[in-house]
Amino acid sequence: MSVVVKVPAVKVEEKLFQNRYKVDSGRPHISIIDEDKCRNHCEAQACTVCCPAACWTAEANGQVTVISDGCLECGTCRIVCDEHRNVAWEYPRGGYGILFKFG
Amino acid sequence: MSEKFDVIVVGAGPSGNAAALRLAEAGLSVLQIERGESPGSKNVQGAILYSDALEKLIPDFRDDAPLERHVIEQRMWVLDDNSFVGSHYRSDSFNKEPYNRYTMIRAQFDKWFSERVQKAGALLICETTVSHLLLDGQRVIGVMTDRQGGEIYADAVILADGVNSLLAKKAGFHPELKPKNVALAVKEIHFMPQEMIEQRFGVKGDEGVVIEMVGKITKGMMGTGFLYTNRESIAIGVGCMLSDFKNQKITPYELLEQMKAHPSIQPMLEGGEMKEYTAHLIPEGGFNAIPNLYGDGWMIVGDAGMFVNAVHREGSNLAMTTGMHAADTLIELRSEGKEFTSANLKRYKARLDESFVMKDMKKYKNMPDVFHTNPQFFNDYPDLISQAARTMLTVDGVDKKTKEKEIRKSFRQRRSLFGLMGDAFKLWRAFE
Amino acid sequence: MHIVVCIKQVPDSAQIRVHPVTNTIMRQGVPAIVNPYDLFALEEALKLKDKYGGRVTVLTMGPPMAEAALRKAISYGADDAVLVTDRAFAGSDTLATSCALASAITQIHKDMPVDLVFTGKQTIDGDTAQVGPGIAKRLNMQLLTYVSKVRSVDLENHEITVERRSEGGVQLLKTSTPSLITVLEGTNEMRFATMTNMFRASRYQIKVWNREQAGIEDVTSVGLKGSPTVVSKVFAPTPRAVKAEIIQCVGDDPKELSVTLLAKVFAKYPKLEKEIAKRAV
Amino acid sequence: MSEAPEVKKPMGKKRIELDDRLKAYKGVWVFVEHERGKIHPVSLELLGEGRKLADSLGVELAGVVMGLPGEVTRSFCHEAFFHGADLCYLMEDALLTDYRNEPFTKGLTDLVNKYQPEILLLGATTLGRDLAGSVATTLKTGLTADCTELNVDLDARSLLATRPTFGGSLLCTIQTLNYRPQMATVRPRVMPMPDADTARTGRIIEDTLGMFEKDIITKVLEFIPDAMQDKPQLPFADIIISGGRGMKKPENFKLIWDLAKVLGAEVGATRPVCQAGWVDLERQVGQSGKTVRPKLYIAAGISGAIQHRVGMDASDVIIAINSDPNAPIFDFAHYGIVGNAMTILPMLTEAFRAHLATARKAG
Repeated sequence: MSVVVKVPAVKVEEKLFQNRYKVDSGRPHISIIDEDKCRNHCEAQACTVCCPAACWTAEANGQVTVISDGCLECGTCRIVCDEHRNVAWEYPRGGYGILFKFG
Repeated sequence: MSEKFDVIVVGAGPSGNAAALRLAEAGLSVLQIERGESPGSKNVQGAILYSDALEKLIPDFRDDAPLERHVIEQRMWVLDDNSFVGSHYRSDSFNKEPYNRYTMIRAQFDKWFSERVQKAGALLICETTVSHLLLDGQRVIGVMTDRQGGEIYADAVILADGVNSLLAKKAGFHPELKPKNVALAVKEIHFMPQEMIEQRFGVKGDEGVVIEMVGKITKGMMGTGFLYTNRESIAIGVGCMLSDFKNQKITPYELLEQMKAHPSIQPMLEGGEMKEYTAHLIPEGGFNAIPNLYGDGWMIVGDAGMFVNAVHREGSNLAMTTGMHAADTLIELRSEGKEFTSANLKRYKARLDESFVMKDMKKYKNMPDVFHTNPQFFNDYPDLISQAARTMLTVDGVDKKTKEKEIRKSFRQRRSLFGLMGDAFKLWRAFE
Repeated sequence: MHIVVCIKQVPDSAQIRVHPVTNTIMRQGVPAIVNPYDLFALEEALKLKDKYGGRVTVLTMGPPMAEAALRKAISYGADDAVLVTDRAFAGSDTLATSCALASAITQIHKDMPVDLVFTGKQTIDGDTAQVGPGIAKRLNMQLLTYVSKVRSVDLENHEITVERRSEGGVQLLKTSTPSLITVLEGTNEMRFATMTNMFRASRYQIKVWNREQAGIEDVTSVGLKGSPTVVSKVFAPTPRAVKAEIIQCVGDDPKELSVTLLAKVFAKYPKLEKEIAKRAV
Repeated sequence: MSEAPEVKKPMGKKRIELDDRLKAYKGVWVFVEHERGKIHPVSLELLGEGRKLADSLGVELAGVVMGLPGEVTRSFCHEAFFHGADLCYLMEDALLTDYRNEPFTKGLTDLVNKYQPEILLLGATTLGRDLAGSVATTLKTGLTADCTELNVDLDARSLLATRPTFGGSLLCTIQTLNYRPQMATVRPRVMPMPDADTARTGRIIEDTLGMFEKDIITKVLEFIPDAMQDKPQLPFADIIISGGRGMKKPENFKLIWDLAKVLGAEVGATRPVCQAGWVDLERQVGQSGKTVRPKLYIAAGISGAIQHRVGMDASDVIIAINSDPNAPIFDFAHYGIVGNAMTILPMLTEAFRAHLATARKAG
């Protein structure tokens, strides 16, 4: 049997805290097109697993919610939703969003 | 009154900067639009800079470009759960100037590059997102930005807007990316005193080390890990195909965290301070995923055109080269008094076909498929290889010949002899 | 109406790192930004310009790279920008800085009379809140600090009415122009620049003045020589000797953790328990 | 930021080193700030600190009281004596009823020029910073703002004023070498409040402002006190419950408000949370926000970055709830719970509520 490496629970918020953002409050640049599709027609809800900033959450009632404040603007959620095309994805307004210090 | 330029370049990354630099040097009026606060503030790379592409554009780049370390040692590690088998290639020939490979920090590099572009005469506008292309029928006549009074016109628009390239998709020039054509990479930068890095990696001055990793760190997904030494920081990251993340339900930052906790990697990060966490998609679909690259009044360069050589981890050099060829095409047409029509812009594609860009893309065109359909390359082999090493290196009274036999047996148990030969053949074919 | 807005380019202090061994500031990756407090001042000035007409001139003292801050101000809608830069200014403290800026404003005034000077309430790198008052005194202007709202401007009678935050409330003040106003944060929200202004900012030729051009004749009134204060020591805060006592219980049940915590805290701090008990009424 | 050069710095044509005229400057002064009939607590804190400075320099500690004529203003002198002052300079004038920069700057500048203190301290309040900046520029002397620590270098009789810089990640000590008085403003709630000794008394030296209303350009039309506006009073709160980014969503701040309600506490927050608009900017604790010194500070989902720490680490008891056992907050909190603030806060609220119910029955 292989040895399992013990890893402390990852808190992505602590990682994101190191990043620099200019949040465009009240103007999320990502949204769900049809919430019903996520709830009733998508088993995988891959966005909630694959988003590297944990912007997407699978709620207990089957709904999916997105809060794009910590978004790294990678595009994963949009592309991973290839069966339903249910993500409305734009870049934030000029100058807003993630501001990489090192990139 | 709306402004009009000869060319609008969307994006101030390596491809956009290369294009804008060439165009401005040739005396065309160029507007470059960047959505970040400054060039680089939206861009992510490992980052290794290969000097040849940049040298063609800026021969004296070494004078003032913000380079971190020149690479004198390349390590390839194959990791299992708690050990690795590795090869190190270190050569003093890498210590002879002019150096050929550097580590760098993209946010700083892009800013420097852009300053050169502006000095050449291009006008740069930052903090402005291009929301869509202005079309006259099928012809691109300009762009619309997200600012009030945002229409700007141009004879040609170069789309250097990166892997997500929403503009081309909105205009219907190419379809949405597929999860199997992009890798998702996550990365952290850890700062630590310069002396610590030098001691830990056995380097001095500006010398640097690059470690590429495959194996159990990607949990059987198609992908690699990397660790690059900067002057006073270390970049560590891992990237795997998005389709694999999706199918295997693996969370990227957990994958990175587990990789960082690997007993072979953890000591290299000790004492560092994590200062940024980034994520980015890498277009790894290869030759077969390259979209249509030009049309009436428009061209695609860099990541937007899927120009990444996944096997050799090359991207920014392809980006700069495609940007350069796009610009040179326009310059040539302008000097001949020809319009930027689709028929004329065909020359861009021809230039790329002639260059190393398309030749390399073609050479590895089957690689993505081979890896996609044969997970053993990322799953079984790393395990077997390190098991073999462990067996051979453990002194336990068993003779070497018996050990070799055991190793061969274990390989055959996991992959049939036919499978092994088949794998070798597939790789050879893909590389060829 | 002519408003001069004094701004400063500062390192984004939230991103500053201190070298763990040498205690020096590590600047790599620390972006230079417009002091966020100054943006409230600029926006307030631009709003007045929208309402009453006139011009807004932005002014900064700093190294040549501070041009970027002025360019940004132009993109938001400022009309002119002046950068005062000279080696002689190196090491200026707040007194010397206010001297240089006051002198530059006097020069600007010669071209077009200045009615109002705006600044942010303080900078995020120095946090002194002294340069504004200093400029006002040197120019013999009325000083209105921590202004949360400009209620009205009477151009004919040279009068302005503002709300000023003071310790126990808000003062409604009326004064005559020219006056200097330091603007409180949260007063407004910076506008999203128009495309026209973005182009204007990219092409704008910033006026760069050296010491003489800024009208400063006495070299000893600026820089190190003009600064009565000196920094005698820079050091990192000392860590507290004792770390937190971590409350634990079997299974980490939140309820049990909470009860255990209160018991421990009250056992050690009976005064605190009394203080809290007072709230039981 | 310049490093300290060891040279004496010449100013203008006259002064090369601390000249005889400046040597005559003696004594430590504290400007006694009051508004609406009450002394600002920072002035009393400063008297406590000023007492120590005066004792080590072997000089007297004076309070400066300016206000409208009457018993109330005069009573502030006595309160200053109770808290350590040896004497008070009292300037009474109807023009000093409300704070206005012009008459207060003139009054304080005149007093300084006439009685020549070597150190002049003010609270780093809106009033103190407004007045100190004006007075220092008028006197062309050095002023160190927003200090958190004061000491003296006895050899040079020089005030060592220490303040946070670069967002609190570093501290720097600043000296005024060849100018007098040496001025500093000090953050409220940083120095301890001295105990009042009502047996103490002292001399009152009265002086006049010598201004007329017509000389003063700025007029106060109205004063709108905060009580009517329901502004949070964080710096003087005895209990503060604060939240940081670890609260994850603005909605989760309700858990903090719930606990605050039970304890009659104020709600605070970190800078990122305030900037994201989750709570009012007035509630920001830290370097660019408020300095607080409550008897109990509960930090939920706060990592404890230095920018936040400088604003609250003088609190009597700090309790931290954070899911990261390595968060810096646990390095300076008194008690910690490693866990999810969202599940622990409601239980903590419940525990406090139960405790209060018991106290109510008993009391």
